[in-house]
Amino acid sequence: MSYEPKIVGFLCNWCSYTGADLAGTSRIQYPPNIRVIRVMCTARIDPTFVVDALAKGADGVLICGCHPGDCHYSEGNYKAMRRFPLLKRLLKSYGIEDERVRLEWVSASEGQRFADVVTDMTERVRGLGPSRVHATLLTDQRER
Amino acid sequence: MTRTIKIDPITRLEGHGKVEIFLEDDGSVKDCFFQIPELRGFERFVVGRPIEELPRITTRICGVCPANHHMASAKAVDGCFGNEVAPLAHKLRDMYHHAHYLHSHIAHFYALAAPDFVCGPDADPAVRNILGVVAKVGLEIGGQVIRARALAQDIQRIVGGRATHPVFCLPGGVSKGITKAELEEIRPMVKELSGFADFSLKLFRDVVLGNKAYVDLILHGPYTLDVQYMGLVDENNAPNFYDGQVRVVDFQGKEICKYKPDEYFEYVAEHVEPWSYLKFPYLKKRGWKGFREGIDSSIYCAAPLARLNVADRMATPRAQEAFEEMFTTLGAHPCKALLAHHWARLVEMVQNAEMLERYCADPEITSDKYRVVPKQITGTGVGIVEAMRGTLTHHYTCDKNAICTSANLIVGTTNNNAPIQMVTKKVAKEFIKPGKEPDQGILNMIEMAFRAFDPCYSCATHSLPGQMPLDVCIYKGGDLYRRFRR
Amino acid sequence: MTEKKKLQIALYWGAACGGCDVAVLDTNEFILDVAAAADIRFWPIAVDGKYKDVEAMADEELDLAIFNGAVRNSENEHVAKLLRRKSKILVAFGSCAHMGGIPGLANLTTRDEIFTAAYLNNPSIEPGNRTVPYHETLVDGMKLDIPVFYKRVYKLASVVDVDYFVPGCPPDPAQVKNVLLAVVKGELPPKKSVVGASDRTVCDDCRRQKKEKKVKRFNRPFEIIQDPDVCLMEQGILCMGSVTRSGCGVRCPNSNQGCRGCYGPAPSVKDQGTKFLSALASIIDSKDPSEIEEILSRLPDFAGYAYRFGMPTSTLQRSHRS
Amino acid sequence: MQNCRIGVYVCNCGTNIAHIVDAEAVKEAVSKLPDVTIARSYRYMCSNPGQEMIVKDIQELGLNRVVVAACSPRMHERTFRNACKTGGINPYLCEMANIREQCSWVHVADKLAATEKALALTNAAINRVRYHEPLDPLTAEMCPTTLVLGGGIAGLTAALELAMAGHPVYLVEKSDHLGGNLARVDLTAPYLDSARDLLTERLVRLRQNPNISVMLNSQLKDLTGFVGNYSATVATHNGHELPQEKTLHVGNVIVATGYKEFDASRITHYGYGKLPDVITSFEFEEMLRAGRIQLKSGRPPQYVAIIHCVGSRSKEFHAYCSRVCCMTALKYAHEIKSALPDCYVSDVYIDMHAFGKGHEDFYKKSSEVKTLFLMYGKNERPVIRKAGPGDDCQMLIEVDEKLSGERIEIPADMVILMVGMEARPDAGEVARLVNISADKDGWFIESHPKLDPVATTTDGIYIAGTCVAPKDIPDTVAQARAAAGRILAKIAKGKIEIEGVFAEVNEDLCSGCRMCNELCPYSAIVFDEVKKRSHVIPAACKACGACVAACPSGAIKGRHFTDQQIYAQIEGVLA
Repeated sequence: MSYEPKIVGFLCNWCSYTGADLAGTSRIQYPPNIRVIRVMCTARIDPTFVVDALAKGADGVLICGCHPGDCHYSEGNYKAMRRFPLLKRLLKSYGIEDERVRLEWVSASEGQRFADVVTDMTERVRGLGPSRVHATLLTDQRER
Repeated sequence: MTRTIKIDPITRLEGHGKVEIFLEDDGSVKDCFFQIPELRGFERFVVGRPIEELPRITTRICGVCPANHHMASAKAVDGCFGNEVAPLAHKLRDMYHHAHYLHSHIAHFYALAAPDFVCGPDADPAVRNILGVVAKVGLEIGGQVIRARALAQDIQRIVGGRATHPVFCLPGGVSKGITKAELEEIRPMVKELSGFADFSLKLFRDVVLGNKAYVDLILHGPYTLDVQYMGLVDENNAPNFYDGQVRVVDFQGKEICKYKPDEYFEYVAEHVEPWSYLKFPYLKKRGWKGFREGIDSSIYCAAPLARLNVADRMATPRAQEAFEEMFTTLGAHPCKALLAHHWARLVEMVQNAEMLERYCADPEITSDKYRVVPKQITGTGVGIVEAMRGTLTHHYTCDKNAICTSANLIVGTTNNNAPIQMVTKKVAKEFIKPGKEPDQGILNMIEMAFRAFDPCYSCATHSLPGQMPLDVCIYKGGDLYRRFRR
Repeated sequence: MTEKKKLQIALYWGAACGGCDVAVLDTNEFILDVAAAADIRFWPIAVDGKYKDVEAMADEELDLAIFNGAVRNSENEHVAKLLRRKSKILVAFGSCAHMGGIPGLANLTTRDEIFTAAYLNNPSIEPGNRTVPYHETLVDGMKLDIPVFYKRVYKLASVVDVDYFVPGCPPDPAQVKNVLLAVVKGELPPKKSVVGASDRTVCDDCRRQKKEKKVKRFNRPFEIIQDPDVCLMEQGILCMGSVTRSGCGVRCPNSNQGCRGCYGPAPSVKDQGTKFLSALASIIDSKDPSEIEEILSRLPDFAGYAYRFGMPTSTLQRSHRS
Repeated sequence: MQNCRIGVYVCNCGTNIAHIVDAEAVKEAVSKLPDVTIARSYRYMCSNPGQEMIVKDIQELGLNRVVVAACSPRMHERTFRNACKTGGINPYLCEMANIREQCSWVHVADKLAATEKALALTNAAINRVRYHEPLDPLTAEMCPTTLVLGGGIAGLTAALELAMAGHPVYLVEKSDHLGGNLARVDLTAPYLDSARDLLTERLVRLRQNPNISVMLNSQLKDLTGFVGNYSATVATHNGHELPQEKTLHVGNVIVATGYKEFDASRITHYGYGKLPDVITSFEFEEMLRAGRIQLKSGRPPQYVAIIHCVGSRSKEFHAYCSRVCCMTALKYAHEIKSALPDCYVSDVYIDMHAFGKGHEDFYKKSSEVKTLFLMYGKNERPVIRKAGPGDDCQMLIEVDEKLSGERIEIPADMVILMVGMEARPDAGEVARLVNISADKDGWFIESHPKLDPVATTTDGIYIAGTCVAPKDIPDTVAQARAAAGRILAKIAKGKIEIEGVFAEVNEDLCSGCRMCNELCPYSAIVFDEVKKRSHVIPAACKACGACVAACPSGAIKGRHFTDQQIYAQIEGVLA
């Protein structure tokens, strides 16, 4: 059977999660591959969550927060903006493809944009094929 | 008939220094292998690391001689930054290095070599250890030994911030200096160590030279090899452990070559055997000729005796006296008797102590000019120091962002890999002959050969000096015929 | 000491440098007390070790087995499993056994790359050499074997069940002494705990002045002369003291070097590197993506720093390049 | 963790969920999971019977955790938390899985996948709820004293309101007198009553009230603490000696710092500053208050022209409308006519904004007093030039008159520029001090522009009057009283309740690295120099979690968003 990517989404409550709800109330359709976890602010997202998701079998991780300047907590999303590029560098040294992890700004009024982002991400990750991380960590145990 | 060897799975357990001896039908030795089972891959996994970090990574090649690696690495890194180094830094590094020598030599002589001589080579292995020595020479001296080693460690801790795995070397110098107060702390320690070096020499004189059997064992035992010698010397051909040129002489005392660190790969190459993870260095210009002795052999050995064999003199007065006494007594310079390594080690200790005394007297030593910030990244460097266990070479290259692009390491013990392989076989042939059944005694004899080189398989592999767990398997008719283990 | 039967102890190394054993020797005179209180049944560095004795032992005959070093090959694993079987308590001693240690950096590369660098492609290899070691070789009818070199490095706990962890590269001798005392007196904490370390981080013991943090520029250690009194992070020098368990004696920061985290993550930190990343990036003083990139570009090889001693313990454990 | 007895409730939401997601299948699947005591599905979980179902199960089955798979938690989390409360367990022991907005409504095409996803989300909620902890709100004392910044009409009104209710007020004014901009005005539109009277009445009552301490020549220097317990540092300047600093303990702060008028000289071509009789509305107010409308030459003007929207509603200056100028201009027409009946007044405007109560009538009346109204284009400008020797006036104003469509030239001896309002230059600094935000024009931002106009995102900080946006006196007074009212309500309550969700530092794990100190937008993290530990002030914390994620020693715990809970959720969605 064909491979269906598993994507974990971390959404901030005030903009992106609300935006995702708006996509719902407006019945905007997008692929069911994303599994959303709600946090109050992208600033709460410890990069460990992302690597943990990858290690547990996520094929992709999507982080969505308020547009810069619009954070409900005034500056939370800047913390995400600072952590993310360093996380990407780290993942690169682990040999994990760039497109598996993504940070996007989605406001409460951007239901359509949320749907577009999820659709695009799902297709890209589908293109990459399944993530090797989970599998490799399992086969390592079998090496011995 | 063809011989097939049954690999006993249990032999996987041992390994640090696995010796496999194969016999002909008549019981004579067909061949003998000394295998090193471990590789960690430093030469690869340092690639991609910031070059300035290598002195703090390569120390983990060996926790028994981390200072040697720290210094060789620091010098290779200096090279990558155009060798712009604060003069004081060289003094502080050398000071640290000498203290490290003292700690290592004391540990080796008393814990590993002394048992053979103080307790006697035939003593029961159960008492042939440091505790046995303490029992023989008295607890009071035992205490002194432990204390002296501790002092040497303390001096390193004060000078470099840490004893094991120092971190203080940086491009352009060191990350910390020493204060006047710290110097005053060090002074009495050095004085005591200096006295202890003389004491050890005296102990050797009394216990070993005073005993004809031991002198004969040293001079006429099976423990000689006709191979060449390598060591680092200063401009007067006196041993220098931290800096200088590498000199190679043959066992008749003729200089074969003398090279600067960055020329090393023109003079030394490493041979690979599929049955050991540890490489076999040899003199490149002579080419690999196998494990063969002789004046034209490309095999050389390193470590204390080799260093004194390539040297014309010592760098300090009291060491010079000891040097002269040693070679007069042994009757020749260079000396081929492997067991003389122990004596050489004690002579070196005297020079280490005298050098420390010099640095303590140096008015500049407590200044704060211990580092300059390098202005350029030149991209390649070779650092060579004398590790206690042999000439140590680190060769790095880096890119314009000072990220390591390649590393090549020839570590102390590796230099002696071929000689140890050869002496093992020699001893085996000596003790296993048609009609002469091998027995437990072979362990001691082989071990004494090893211990002369003070092989540290932490360097490049991972076991510790001397007292190596040994597994001698003797195969005959395709089966495990005898097995002696410790 | 007590009248009861002496403790039966064994010490052994896997893929290690020997520094851990030196740390034990660095307890100096104390080691004689241990020798008095316990039978050191097996310790290759200091007393005669007889493997056959270890094999001959009944299961759990040893009270304590101290294992240092990582698991790099089939032999390391074999020894680990043997000692696990023979001992009531197995201690992962030092950074390598605890987290994989510096040999664990090899997890960012591959077995082939390692063999190529070591045996085929380096300036001093025998000209034209094509030979690389193999775990089984036939020489003129004589069969020789060496252990299988694994694809990657494992921490001890990945291959056997470990009871206690003593962190550090190497563990601080004073801490080693405390741990051994605790064993002798039978005062060990619950199993699976980290012993010989503090529950707080290195910052707690660091004497440097600490202020609120904002970083505009990171510096590599060779680029500036460090101020001995100011927090290194405030000087733009990477220091993992804030994520790392204390107990080492702050030996690196006290030498004007940033902490590289050898004592492992603080008790409630799941992943030392990503946690450090989270803290570090948060204090970057910029709201402009391109400026942030610019600032981060001065942190080469973050992975090699953040997991200097713990790559095999990190959540992702090793490279996943195809 | 106590052993969990979890009740899981899968809502059909009529058909909203059930026609796409197989709610029965989800219910069946989760009922087999560990710790799940009961799993039910129901038509409308949010309905009374739905909620009663939960209450009943808690009481009869001894549930100690509740998971509701239904709509977005932003919709009904409160509802189900209350149900838990009614049932007798802590409301925070409830978790929702969003299987409507983020599942059934957006994956219509693939029922199977939608059902799988709904199961994953519910599974994650079950994993998470295991780690939920009962949380109770905290309470803190409410200090009844209020700090009012600004002695204009807004500040005065708010201060009086609070003081009359019997609570102490510190009224801090930057200048050496009270009254603000209103003190510079003569009559007020549309009823032409005297601004002076409005003010004196208030100032008298103010002086009589012992609860109000007025601090002139004073400025706020620092504000720390949190709602109910702020500590304000105010610096007072007396002449030349060094300012004296006072520390005031207050519970709330009203920011009423007002506005500044637009600087007319920024628009060069009106000749302001060059042509002697081109003046600003405020300069004209001075003449009115002095009771003498005259030109620089000393003689009364024959022709007066009033130009609207100076600095307002323009691309290059302020895009917004200053709201009071139109009516003020009409007021001038009235005052001029009553003072100089033979004077010709022309009023040059873009649009006549007469939206307020009584404004339209006022506009009508003004046209009756023979004011010449001329309309010019939004993006054009009247041109003023000196009149020639032949003309009987000093200046001539050319306008492309929109109503007639002709280019008209009108005479003027005096030109009044209706300068707009703009934020005070120190608005940014004030915002920083009291930890609120200002918009691109420098006006302070309210908690919600429509539903919560005088509150801000920082508890205990209120904004009123023209520091929020241009407005007239009635609106300003209304806001001032509203702010005072909000505060009185809180004071009446006596204590403040702080929600149970906030970050807390485990001092046994904090090593005082101070990585977190700079990260809190609400300055809720305080470093104890003696203990060498950081701690969080719950009342100031808004639970964003920035410090939780950043704390390198894992010493900071984000209540209700703990690492454990989130890891359990990750595991759940990937199971």
